[in-house]
Amino acid sequence: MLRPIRFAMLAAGMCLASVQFAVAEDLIVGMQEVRPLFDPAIETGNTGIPLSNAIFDTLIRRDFQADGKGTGGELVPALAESWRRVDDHTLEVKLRAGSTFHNGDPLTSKDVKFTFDRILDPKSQYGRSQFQYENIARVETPDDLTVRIVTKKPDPTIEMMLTFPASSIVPKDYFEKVGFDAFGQKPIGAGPYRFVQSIDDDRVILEAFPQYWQGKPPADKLVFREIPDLSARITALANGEVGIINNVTPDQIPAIETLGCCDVRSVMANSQVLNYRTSNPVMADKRFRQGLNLAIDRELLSKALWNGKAEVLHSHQYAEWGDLYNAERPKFAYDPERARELIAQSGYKGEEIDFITSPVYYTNGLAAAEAIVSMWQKIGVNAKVQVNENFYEISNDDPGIEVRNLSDWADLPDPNVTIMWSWTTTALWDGNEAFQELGRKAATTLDKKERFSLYQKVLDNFEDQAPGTVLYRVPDFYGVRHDIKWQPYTNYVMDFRPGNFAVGAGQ
Amino acid sequence: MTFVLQRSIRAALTLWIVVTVVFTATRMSGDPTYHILPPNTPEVKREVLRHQLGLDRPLVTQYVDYLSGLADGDFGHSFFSGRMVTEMYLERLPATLNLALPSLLLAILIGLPIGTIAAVKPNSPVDRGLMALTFVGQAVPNFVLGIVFILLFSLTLRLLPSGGTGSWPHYILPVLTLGIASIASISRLTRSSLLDVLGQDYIRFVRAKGLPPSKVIIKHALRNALLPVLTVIGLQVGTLIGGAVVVEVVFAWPGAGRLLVAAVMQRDFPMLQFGVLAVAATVIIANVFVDVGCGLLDPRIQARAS
Amino acid sequence: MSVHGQLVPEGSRLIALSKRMQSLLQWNHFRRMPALIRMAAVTIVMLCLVAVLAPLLAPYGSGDQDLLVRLQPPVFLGGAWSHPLGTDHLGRDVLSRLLFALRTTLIIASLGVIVGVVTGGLAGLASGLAGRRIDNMFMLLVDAQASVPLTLLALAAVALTGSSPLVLILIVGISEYDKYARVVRSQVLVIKSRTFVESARALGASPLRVAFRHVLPGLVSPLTVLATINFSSVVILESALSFLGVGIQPPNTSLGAMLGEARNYLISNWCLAAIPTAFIVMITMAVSLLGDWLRDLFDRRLSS
Amino acid sequence: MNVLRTNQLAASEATTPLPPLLEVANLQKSFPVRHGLLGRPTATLKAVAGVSLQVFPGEIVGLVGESGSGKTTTGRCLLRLVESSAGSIKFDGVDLMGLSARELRRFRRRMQIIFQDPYDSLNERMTIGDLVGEALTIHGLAVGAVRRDRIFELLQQVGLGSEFADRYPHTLSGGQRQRVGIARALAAGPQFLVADEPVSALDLSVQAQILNLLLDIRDRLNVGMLFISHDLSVVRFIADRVLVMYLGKIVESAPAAALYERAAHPYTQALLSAAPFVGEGQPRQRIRLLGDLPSPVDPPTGCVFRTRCPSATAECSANEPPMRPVGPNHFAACIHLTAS
Amino acid sequence: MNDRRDAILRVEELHTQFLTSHGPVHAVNGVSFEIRPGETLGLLGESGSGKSTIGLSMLRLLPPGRGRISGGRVLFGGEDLVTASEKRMRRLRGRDIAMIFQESLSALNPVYTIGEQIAEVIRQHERLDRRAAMKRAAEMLEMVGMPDPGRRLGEYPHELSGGMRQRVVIAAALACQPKLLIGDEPTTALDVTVQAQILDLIADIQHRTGMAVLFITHDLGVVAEIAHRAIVLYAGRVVEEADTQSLLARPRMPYTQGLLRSLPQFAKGHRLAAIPGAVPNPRSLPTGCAFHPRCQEAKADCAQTLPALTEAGDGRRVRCLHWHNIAQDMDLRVRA
Repeated sequence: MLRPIRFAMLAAGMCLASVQFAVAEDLIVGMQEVRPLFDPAIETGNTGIPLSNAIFDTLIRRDFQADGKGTGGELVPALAESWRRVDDHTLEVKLRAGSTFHNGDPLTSKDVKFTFDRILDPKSQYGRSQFQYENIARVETPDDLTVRIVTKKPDPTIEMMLTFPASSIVPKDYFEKVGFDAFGQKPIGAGPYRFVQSIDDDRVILEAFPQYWQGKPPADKLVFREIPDLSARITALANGEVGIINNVTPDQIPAIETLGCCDVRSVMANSQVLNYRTSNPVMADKRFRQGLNLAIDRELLSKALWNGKAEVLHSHQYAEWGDLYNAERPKFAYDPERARELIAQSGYKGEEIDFITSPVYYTNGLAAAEAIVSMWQKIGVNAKVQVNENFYEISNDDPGIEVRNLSDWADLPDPNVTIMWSWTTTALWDGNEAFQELGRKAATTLDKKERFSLYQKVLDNFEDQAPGTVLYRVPDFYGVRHDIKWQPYTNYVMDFRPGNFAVGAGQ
Repeated sequence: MTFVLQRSIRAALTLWIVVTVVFTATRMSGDPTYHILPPNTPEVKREVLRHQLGLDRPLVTQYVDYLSGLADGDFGHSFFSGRMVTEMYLERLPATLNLALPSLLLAILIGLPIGTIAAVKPNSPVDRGLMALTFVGQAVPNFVLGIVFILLFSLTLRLLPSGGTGSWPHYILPVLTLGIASIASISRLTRSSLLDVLGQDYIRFVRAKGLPPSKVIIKHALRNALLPVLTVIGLQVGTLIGGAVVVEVVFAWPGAGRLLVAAVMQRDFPMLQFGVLAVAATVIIANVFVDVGCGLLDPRIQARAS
Repeated sequence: MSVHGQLVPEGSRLIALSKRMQSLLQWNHFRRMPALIRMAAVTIVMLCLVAVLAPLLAPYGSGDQDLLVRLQPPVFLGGAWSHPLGTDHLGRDVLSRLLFALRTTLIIASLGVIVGVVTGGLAGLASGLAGRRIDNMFMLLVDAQASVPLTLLALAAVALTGSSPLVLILIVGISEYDKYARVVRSQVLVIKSRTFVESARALGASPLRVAFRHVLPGLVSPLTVLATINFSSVVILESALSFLGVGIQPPNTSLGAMLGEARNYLISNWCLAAIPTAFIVMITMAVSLLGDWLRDLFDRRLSS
Repeated sequence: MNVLRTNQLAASEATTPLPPLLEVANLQKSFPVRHGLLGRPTATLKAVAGVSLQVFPGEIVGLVGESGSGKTTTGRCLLRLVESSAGSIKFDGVDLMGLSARELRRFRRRMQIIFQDPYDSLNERMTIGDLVGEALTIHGLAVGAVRRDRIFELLQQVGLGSEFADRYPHTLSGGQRQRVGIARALAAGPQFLVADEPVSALDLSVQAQILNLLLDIRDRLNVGMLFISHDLSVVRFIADRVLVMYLGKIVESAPAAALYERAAHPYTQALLSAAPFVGEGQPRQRIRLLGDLPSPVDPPTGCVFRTRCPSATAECSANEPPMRPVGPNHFAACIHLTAS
Repeated sequence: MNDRRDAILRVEELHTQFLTSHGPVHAVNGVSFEIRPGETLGLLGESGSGKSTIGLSMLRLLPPGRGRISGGRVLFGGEDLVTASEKRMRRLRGRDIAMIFQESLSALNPVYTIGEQIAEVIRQHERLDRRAAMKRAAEMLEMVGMPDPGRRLGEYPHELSGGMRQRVVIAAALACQPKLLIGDEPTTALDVTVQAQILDLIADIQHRTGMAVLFITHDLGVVAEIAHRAIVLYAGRVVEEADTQSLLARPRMPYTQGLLRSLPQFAKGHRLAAIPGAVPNPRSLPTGCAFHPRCQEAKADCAQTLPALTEAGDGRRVRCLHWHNIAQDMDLRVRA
């Protein structure tokens, strides 16, 4: 009923409106959420990454475009010109000469050392990031443009670590001058865009940093506007108020495509996983957990909730792992009969299982929760959805019989991150010593074959213990105006550097 | 000016009750360290934080400290950002005021004339029409209104921005959304109050003196009819600030309301406490002004007070 | 009235009978309602009926999902009769959800209003009947409550206690108590000053008899009116809270929660939002119309 | 102190062998009128400033005064509907002041009040039958058929048919309502009635009916009555003895006829002369009173009437004039009196 | 007395009705009378007789939307006020015809000083600046016997007593020296001593200015005190008209007689000769003579025929079929 009218109006109002709200050289990005703090080692969540990526640069960067799908895993130089392994424990990085921070300070090895030292300082406020760097013994600065990163144990992933958003280089002098709090509010980096202003719950305004080592960034002004509501984001996109919006759900793809001005671009991102709290008698029985896993019809979920675009994985793996990926492993199975048996064997007596989920945090998170709960109910599990607004509460030590939905760590294309971090840092999994032991060993093994076989054992253990499960790998959808050339990258990275962003060019 | 003094003392007492209730309620609602500290923090660390926050001391001591802190302007730090809650709130307050004050102004500028026009010709088609409109304005929740406005003016007509701040067009929809209920209640009250006054004996006497209807209504009736309206305008300050919470969410408006919604979601009690206190203080102060205004409008009120 | 003028020996039975006549006469008021009001009253009765019978009327359970038929349009927009009002993002039947949502909303609002009437009524009664000092204290409390806007109060309460239907009922109920308290107090003061109260005291009526036989009946009308008028604001408050995501939690649903869920589908499936919205507006409009009319009726009775 | 000496009065009332039904001595009532910030009163209004009076069985005592004179408060204090600040009230030998709340309630069946406003004094949610029968219910005097018959009897007594029992007050005229009010007061069989301006809200033609009814009731039931009114002609018609009140004090007390013919107090004289007069002959010389009633919060010293009195002298402000006899059973409080 | 040219105001066959939820109610049913300059006409009636409605109708001050004049004329200096424009009425109100009401307590706007409220009527009708109008207001206050008028100008109504307020109302009403003053029970709410003052004041001013006064009241005594001529109303109709002396001494209409007999001061014996029954409800008036159900002299025809207002000699008019037979003089001696 609304549609014909809308199109009539649309035709009339279009030319006028799009001129009114968008200026060609500026880009406004409509975000579901914009965090008001900008320390790249603090805001490492998916809402912080796009900002860190615009303001800061890392030594090494992942070439996401390499595979043409935005999920590429090749490592390319960024602030580093080159790097090499000096020995099993040492990585030497040569810095790019002449790169500067936004305030004009040259970027030198002391800034790099400071970047990591500040995180590793046990008294610092970087508690959430520290574990990622715990293998770093020290950072040495033989000269202004050389940095040596010395690890405690051999580390196969240390180069990858340097692409991590938390590894963004911060200016030592400025940081020390203003301190932690002020830096978080007025950050200075060496990335393509420099910070201008932040209005809480409204927008963050950045402007091009002309001295950026890759050349002048393509947008004069880059604004991240917070529009929590998806409908409002789409409206703003349709209205020409923003050029790109994030967190589009699959359901809304047709709505954007029928606007006529915009299209939906996607990239595979990380996987949505379930976490079971094993520290209670019901969940402690692995047969119960295996039963839960087998009762989930992932293909149905993908088809129904993701238009089939969510990918059911061959176990807990990513193709980007390269040599470490085992395409032979079977996909997660759906077998409600077997599930029923396992549940029965576990001695489950109908205790209530709380599926605790945030209503908004994960795309389709709540929908999937409700769908999964009803699948469990079908095999006789008394499950219930509990919506909890507070993401941070997800890991308090309440010993409830509960399931939580999370996503895995897929920031780096390496099983040490995707599997081990996911199931040791935020998991509700008790008694995973064997699993951890295998993981620790794999993390310090430089030999690729041996690592491969270790991770196969890790996966076996994971599937058997079933501390949770992987639902599927999900795509990220962005609504983008037709005239904007831009490709989204995996893991929420939004790249507006030269080469990935242009207005009015080509398309 | 004992009248003003009297009102101020009453206001202070009211505020003290709010402070006490807020303090008691937050202290009764469990251990905030569970909300502040990250996952699986050992009990020792919690103990330390509890000590830092002063939660391990007797309740009375906490209360006294809390009050003396308030007296010094120390309303505590956010559990999350760690910043002074006053600072955070004051940063966001202008955006809310930018929304609430125009709405209030709009409500007065539109509500008063509508109510007056309706009251001058009671039960006429004009009156019925206007009252039906205000009725709808009162019955439709503002979040529904906001959404309808966005769909109509932003998505369909593409005339106005759908949310956020910036140029003046950004103000139109949220201010309208927030103001409509107030327009409705002010105009309805103006009408009934004016009708009431128009039935008074002195209005008949004024008419018997030969004064034209304009003078009868504007000079004689309206000034008296304004007393209850003024009281309601005072109450609207609270309603608007409360309504702004929802409207800010609908229009992604970066005001204090959303800060408080976030504080609710994060159980950021110091923030929430201060928000409630600040809003209560605003409303209470607004009401003192309203009372003083009533006193200026009607000499009897002051006489009664002193 | 003159019909039963000749009452002779069977007085008491006839008195009882004529009292019934009297109440029928009151019912006449309702038969003389303007068409709009009658429509409102019928709407309210229908909605209540539908809410009560929801489990019987609903073609599906409120949580029954069919993920393969998600986001179906209602029949009038080309959907299938299997889901007359279409389905939501989880393939749940909108009609069934609507019925249960209506039920939840009406139950929460009704119980909330009852909580408000009882707490506010008692506070107002105590304040109005007690001495000046207690009255002052009560009024300070009421002032304090009135100084915190409803939405904020409810948000703060949810933050402190978490959200559950019971908490919601208490919140929406107590958050309105100041209004009842004020009205009851002023009404008690009015009634207290009426001569018939003094007359009853003069006859030797005990304070309890005065309170229950003379003061309380006088509170029924204004309380009914106020409760009716506040009912819609309670519905709105509950909806707003659920809309903000701090009210009724999934898989339970209320009209506001339905609207909140539908918010993301405004553009692609506007019906999902329009249907609960229509019902929210329908309830608030019908109830307010009725409340307005009752108030007019009551005012007229007082003034004549 | 303005004390009407009861023994003196009783002595002169030689024709009355009975003891007084009601005996009031030095009744006082103050109301706090202003409150400070903490609610403490800062000023008091002396509504009744030392009133003494007696009512004998079957006697109608008129109490006349202008608005603000304290006559209504006096009536309420007599029945302890308002608690007096000082003084004593003896009813049929019982000290009313000494009664507990419960005893007082039981005692109320013996003394009743008829109110001024027939619209406000009947609970509009009750039937006439229930209104009239309320006293029966309260005191458990009658139930069921007995109660019903008693209600009918009472209704007939006040000139209403039993068919009124099922009607509601709003269907009745003012006069009919006042009859209901009277029936209500009579229900428990009182010995004493306070009639507080019972006819002032009624039309002239109805007023006459009610006055006749009250006289009938007195004759039939031999009740004593304090008839409060601002209307001199009404009081004069109905009362046996008249008390004139001014600013909380009784300034003159006399048998009705005597008062009208030989009013002794300047205030009574002024009041009489001010009343509009329908009749033959020359209108009396009107005594013009100056100004308004002084505020009872801050009454004049000495004689309370001196500020408006045409014959006031300097001495009037010195002392409060005592009640002095000016004729048989006739007393007045004025220092300028000469007994006639 | 029959010289009609002389009259300053003539009301002819005035009909006024009120619209209620139960349909129109006829409050005034064909009332005619006239007032001459310098004359005080008493309009006497009980509640529901329509006496106040007549006053409001004359100045067209009926509650808007509810009351309306449904017939007749109100001639003021030859001009029909029923058909005059609203603008013309405003010129007349307060300047040529003033009206005061019973409710002295509420007749003044509480939020303006009394000076302002007197001055505004002067400024409305005369070209005077504020200062001059205030000066006139002070003079008016002095005229109505307000002590210390200069200071009183700045006071608010709530600071005055009831009597003083009614004086202010009179001062405002008389500020433009109207030719006719309509007083609608202006002393009813006042104490007798104050009432006496106000009655004296009105008589005094009338004596000085020669204005006509229409005095609406329910109080026979007040009529006796102040009116030269009086009209008795019953159920929206004039039932008797005469000069005050003869009306009171020799009432012709049984209703008037009944009223006089109801006065306690004329009680014969220890009972009053009360009129039975109550004033009829204007919504359902009895047929024929509206008074017949209460009339002790009523004959069968009284219930059928509405009597005309007939001349009864000496400029008197009576509305009674049988007034010839029942005429009797009242004994107005006061009971001893």
